[in-house]
Amino acid sequence: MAHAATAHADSGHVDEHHWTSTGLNSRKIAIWGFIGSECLFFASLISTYLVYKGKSLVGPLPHTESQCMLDGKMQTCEAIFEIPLVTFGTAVLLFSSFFVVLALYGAQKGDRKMLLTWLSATVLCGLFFVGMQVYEFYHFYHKGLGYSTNLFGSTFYTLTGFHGSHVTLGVIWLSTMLYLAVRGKLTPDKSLNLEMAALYWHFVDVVWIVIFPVVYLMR
Amino acid sequence: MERSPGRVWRAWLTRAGLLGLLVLIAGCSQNYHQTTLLPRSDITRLIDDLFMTTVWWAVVVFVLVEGALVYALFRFRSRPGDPEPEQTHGNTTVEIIWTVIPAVILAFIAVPTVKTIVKTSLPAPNPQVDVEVIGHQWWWEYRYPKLGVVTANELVVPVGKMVNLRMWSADVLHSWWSPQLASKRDVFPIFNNTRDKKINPLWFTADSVGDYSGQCAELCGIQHARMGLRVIVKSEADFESWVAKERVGSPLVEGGKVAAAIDSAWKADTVHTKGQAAFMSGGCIACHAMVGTPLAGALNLRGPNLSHTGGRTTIGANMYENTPSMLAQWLRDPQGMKQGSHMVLPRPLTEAEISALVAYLRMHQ
Amino acid sequence: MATSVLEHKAPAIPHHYPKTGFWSWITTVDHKRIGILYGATAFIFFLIGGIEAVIMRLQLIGPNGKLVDPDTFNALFTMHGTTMIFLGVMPLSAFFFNFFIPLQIGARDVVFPRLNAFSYWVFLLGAIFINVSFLVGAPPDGGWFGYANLTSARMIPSTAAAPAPGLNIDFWVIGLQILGIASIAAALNFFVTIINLRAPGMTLLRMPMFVWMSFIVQILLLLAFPVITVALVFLMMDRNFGTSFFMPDGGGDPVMWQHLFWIFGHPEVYILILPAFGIASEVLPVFSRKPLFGYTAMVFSGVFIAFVGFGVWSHHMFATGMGPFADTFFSLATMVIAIPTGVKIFNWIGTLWGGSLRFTTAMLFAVGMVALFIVGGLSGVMHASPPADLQQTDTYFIVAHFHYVLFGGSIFGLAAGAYYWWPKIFGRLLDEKLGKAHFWLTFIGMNLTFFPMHYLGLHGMPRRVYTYPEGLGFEFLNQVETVGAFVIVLAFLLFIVNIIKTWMGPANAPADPWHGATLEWSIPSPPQEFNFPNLPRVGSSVPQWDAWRAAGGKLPEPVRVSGDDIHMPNPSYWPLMAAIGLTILMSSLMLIRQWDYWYAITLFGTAWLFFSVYRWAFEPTGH
Amino acid sequence: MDAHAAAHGHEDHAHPTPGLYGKIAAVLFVLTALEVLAFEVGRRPDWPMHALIEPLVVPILLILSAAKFALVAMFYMHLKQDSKLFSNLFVWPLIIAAAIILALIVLHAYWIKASF
Ligand code: HEA
Ligand code: HEA
Ligand code: HEC
Ligand code: CUA
Ligand SMILES: [Cu+2]
Repeated sequence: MAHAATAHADSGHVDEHHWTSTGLNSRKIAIWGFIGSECLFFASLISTYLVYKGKSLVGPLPHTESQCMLDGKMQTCEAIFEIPLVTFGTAVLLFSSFFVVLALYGAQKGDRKMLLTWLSATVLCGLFFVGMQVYEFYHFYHKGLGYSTNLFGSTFYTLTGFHGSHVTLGVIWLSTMLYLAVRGKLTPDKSLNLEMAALYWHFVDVVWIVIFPVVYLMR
Repeated sequence: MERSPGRVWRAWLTRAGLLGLLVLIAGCSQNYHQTTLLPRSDITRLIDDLFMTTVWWAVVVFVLVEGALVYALFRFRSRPGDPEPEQTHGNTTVEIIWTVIPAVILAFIAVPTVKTIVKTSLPAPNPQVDVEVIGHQWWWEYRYPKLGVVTANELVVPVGKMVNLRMWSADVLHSWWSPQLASKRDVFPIFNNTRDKKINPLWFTADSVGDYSGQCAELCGIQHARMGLRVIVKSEADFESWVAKERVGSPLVEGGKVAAAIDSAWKADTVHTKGQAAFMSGGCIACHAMVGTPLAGALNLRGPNLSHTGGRTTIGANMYENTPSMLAQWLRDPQGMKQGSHMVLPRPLTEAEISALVAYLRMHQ
Repeated sequence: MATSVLEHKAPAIPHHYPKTGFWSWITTVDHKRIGILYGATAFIFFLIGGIEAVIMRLQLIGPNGKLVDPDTFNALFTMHGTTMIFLGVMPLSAFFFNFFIPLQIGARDVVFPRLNAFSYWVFLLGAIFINVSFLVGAPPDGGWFGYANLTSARMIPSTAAAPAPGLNIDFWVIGLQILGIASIAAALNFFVTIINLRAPGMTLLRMPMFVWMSFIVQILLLLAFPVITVALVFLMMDRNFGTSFFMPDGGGDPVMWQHLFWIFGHPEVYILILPAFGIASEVLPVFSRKPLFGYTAMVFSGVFIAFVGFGVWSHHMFATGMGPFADTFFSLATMVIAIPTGVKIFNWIGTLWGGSLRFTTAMLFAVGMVALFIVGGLSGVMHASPPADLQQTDTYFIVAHFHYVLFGGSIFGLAAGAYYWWPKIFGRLLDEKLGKAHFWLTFIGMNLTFFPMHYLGLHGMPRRVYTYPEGLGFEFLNQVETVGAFVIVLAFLLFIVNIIKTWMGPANAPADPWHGATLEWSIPSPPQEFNFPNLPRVGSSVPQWDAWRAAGGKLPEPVRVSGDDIHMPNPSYWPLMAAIGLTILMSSLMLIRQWDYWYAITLFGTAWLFFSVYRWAFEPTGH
Repeated sequence: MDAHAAAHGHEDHAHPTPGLYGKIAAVLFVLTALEVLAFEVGRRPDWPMHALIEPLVVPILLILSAAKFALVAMFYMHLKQDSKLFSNLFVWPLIIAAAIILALIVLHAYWIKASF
């Protein structure tokens, strides 16, 4: 019943027929439309990052040593990025996408245990990723990269910061779903609620799939 | 620059038509000192030809389409008792026709467009006079690196020589626009450490002697409207003597030093000495370079180089005639003369100082 | 039947909500009422924008005008442009989207009625927000496209006259950010509504042309607004946190702002014109008694305009010197758009051709729109030629172009819609005599005001100048323009008189005063809350004409039914609460440079927003 | 209700299973590892095949991330078996987004190349 046109709480269309022209659920179309819109949002951030790549006037720089202001004096600073940590974070985020798709499967099949297990796992992964980013920002800051230090800092923090805030929103949304699931309210006929959150979550994940190589791995 | 007789004829016809219409509208003759329709250089003529081509096609389209529209409006207006008109839904043939015809017309506009792009946007083919144009809020600085001249607001060029401008800004975006001579380009800020220097080029060869006015064309703050400019096209000989005069004490020539003979002549001149004293004590030196002062050789100051103010025809970026009374008024109350301008005096000047300064500035032609 | 988890045990709440009075408007989720709110608000802002224009025209009536200060003038054109575009034409279009998309597709409401209310309230608060700047003496003054680095705080020089960077541009940045959220929310709603709530039988290629054009507009909104959102974030950071996104002294590039702005800005102009195109495509057939000529071509030309419209933005930037290749590319791409637009113009003429034309006011405005848009379109093609544009850009020639397309196009189209649909919305027909006077005065005034601008521009008058010196030949034409502006004022005063007169008159409009072709004319005027007692079935793009023919040329007046068994969504004040929370959150960003603890307010606004959204999500909707 | 029943039916039967999801997760993991590997080879002159890989790092990364992107979108986001409408809602914006990114990079590069 997952995709049957459900009369959603916010649907003004409430006669007996629950007519939709496409047979598809309106809320699902809406979340996809929103995702399409978000593509342009991240495209603008990514283009700015790329256009300004290599244009910083002072260090620190992502991949190479450079002269930068640290502890109040100009000195040679190490490269900012530390690939192992972010690779781990990336893997966690990827797996969270896997987990949420299992949770959705459980929700649709009415498998409560599966739903609860994997949804919790997803939320935990999301929390871990946010934690990783907070740690990273903190760490980079202490390596000399402030928000306005140079163009690299400004574009990097803005891009990954906006991604991080999307992850945070996703975590809040998924936690709400988890709460409903625990209360037994995420029954198969209502799994669309989880499906929407999951779609959003996957989108946040694919954005990272672009950011990770483009920002961290291209030198 | 060869133009076929047909094109010339057509261009003149257009111009005559447009101007005729204009005179009709205006009902009286006007002088347009800043018009794009009377080009006076190689590049503006190229542009004008292109523009006129687009105008003619636009006129053709306009007449045909509006004509059809108006015809339909009169021809098909309803009369009492009309039967229901035939319910046509479309007609593939005419739809194809009216998709193709505009495409063809556009090709007739696009081809000359691309040709003109190639001709106008390449670097100057044969630069003879190099000038650096620097936009400031709200005045223009001109440097002639090879001739050693630094001046403001009034660009002086020789007739018939290709002038190559390299333009940037000291603060915000501006746009240098001389409609009859050179069209326009935006100028972008450059700071000492800017990496990709966005220096915009623009070139032109003026074909007749005269004064041409122009204006900044990119919103740049409160006095954008009064960031005028003037291009003075001189004969070659006049230009040479102007350069010789301007080189005296120019920041680009030996750091503004003047020959000992001139120096001692000025020292003996009370107008000069009194004026210079006022210039120093009035705080002018903080923002202006001036021949004979310690900062004569300074570049990158906030205000225009005043070394040859007396030789300029206007002050305040083509805002006021350069007359003694206007100059005095300018010094008395610069903010009143040009609200918001960056000329803020450290203290009000006394009338005595003002008249000393006016005489001093005007004496340095 | 499956229902959403979010309204688990929806109690069967009877319809005891008040249907009139203040609270009923505050809590309404009815698309028709929200539409009326949009319309009324937008019309007021249109008048404000018009008054700003008139003050500018008075200042420019002669050389060396002294009516307003230079900085006031900068604020006037900035706010005039911003107001007309974001608070005038866009919400006036939203007025018609709201009211007529559901009616024309045979739906009882939009898909997300509360989201709809939310977008209106956010729009209203954003509009008020940006205009409050006048009251605190810091109106935005960087032009409607706010070019960096003039708008970057570090470049606003601190002289004795103006010590610290003011809040002027901050109002603009944050205000547009708020309005953008409203636009995206509304766009998502209409987008899904059109996809999913069409009446049975209404395939995509049977949708009324207004719905089609609106559909394209929603897509443009969804794809264009995120870009300006990002640009505004960068600008805000430059102003408040010392970054250098658009600052050359830190390696940034002011041209990047121009790119981001116009990637949004050019699609935006099609957002402004396509609703008017849609309205003309409704009005012309009805008053020609002929179906729209070339329906499919009309649809695909619209789609094509929108798609190519994403690839032409740099034609606003020829003067930046992008080099011959980019110039050529953007020039040709821009010119290509003339072809589908021409298709539209010709199809409209094809619709008139052979018809039986009735010149009602609505028809006059629609025809006027076609006639005037051609002028603006042709000057557009002249700008599209980069070398020629180097003489035109930033002059009154451009101002002439965009007023022909915006005033002659959008405003005329919207006016046609107002006269055409007024009886449906309010149950009263606007006075045709006054209407025709309104049309002719607007038409004459508009040409008097904006045609001379072509000459002024070509004769060297730059735009955005608070005054001009004498002796350049600008005096006479400027005078003509100012006179023209007053003719327009007179015209709109007549319109206001017409509205008042009609308001006080009897509600006498029949369901279908014009012999319309589309579904909205099959129900009483004004429509009942649920629009359609039974979902209509649609067999063509002119369902009402089908019904009329099937009935042998005369349809009975539809009767009002009780509709007690039709459940409509409950009113709710959470959308308004959420909008307030959002506005608090956004406004707090104004304080960054003023108060160290500004983020306390940000957090407060965020909490408020989240609380409201949760209450909204878990609110029973009564079915 | 039949319209929905039909839509429902045709959506349900093709749903992937947890097994498939798991395989995709493994592939994603491997691709990510390859990305990092390419990066490491590219930046270490003393590693084998450095000279060969170095100029190819950017294309390799783009291809690998596009593959990952497609896998998540098609299977985890169910675009493969869901209505075509959803794919359109995602793919068209992506095309415009990619074109804009590309155009901005190219437009900006002009200033670096041009020397006046
Ligand atoms: C409603 C809004 C609207 C619309 C629809 C358009 C439509 C067009 N615009 Fe306009 N434009 C603006 C609003 C709009 N514009 C605004 C607001 C600005 C200024 C912003 C600012 O700087 O503040 C601007 C600026 C602007 C510029 C930048 C000028 C500059 O600043 O230097 C350019 C340049 O190419 C341009 C071109 C065009 C073109 C080619 C079209 C085309 O779409 C027009 C196509 C229509 C026709 C051509 C007429 C009908 C066609 C036929 C009858 C077929 C036959 C025709 C031919 C064969 C030519 N416009
Ligand atoms: C839809 C958009 C739209 C509309 C409808 C208009 C309408 C008008 N505009 Fe426009 N205008 C723009 C969009 C629009 N404008 C934009 C985007 C800019 C660029 C801004 C920038 O550079 O940043 C601009 C810039 C602009 C300028 C150039 C400013 C400059 O560059 O210095 C001028 C100058 O004359 C002008 C004039 C007018 C006039 C006279 C009208 C008239 O048509 C207005 C008519 C309406 C009314 C007059 C309202 C009626 C009012 C009443 C009935 C109340 C009566 C009461 C009293 C008067 C007391 N506008
Ligand atoms: C704070 C800086 C500052 C100081 C101090 C200052 N000026 Fe200026 N001056 C300017 C600027 C900036 C301009 C350009 C104003 C404009 O046109 O917008 C200018 C313009 C002028 C002009 C017009 C030049 C032209 O060609 O248009 C004259 C003359 C002039 N200043 C004289 C003086 C004198 C004399 C003094 C001292 C009594 C003085 N200035 C002090 C900044 C300064
Ligand atoms: Cu300088 Cu406008
Ligand atoms: Cu445009």
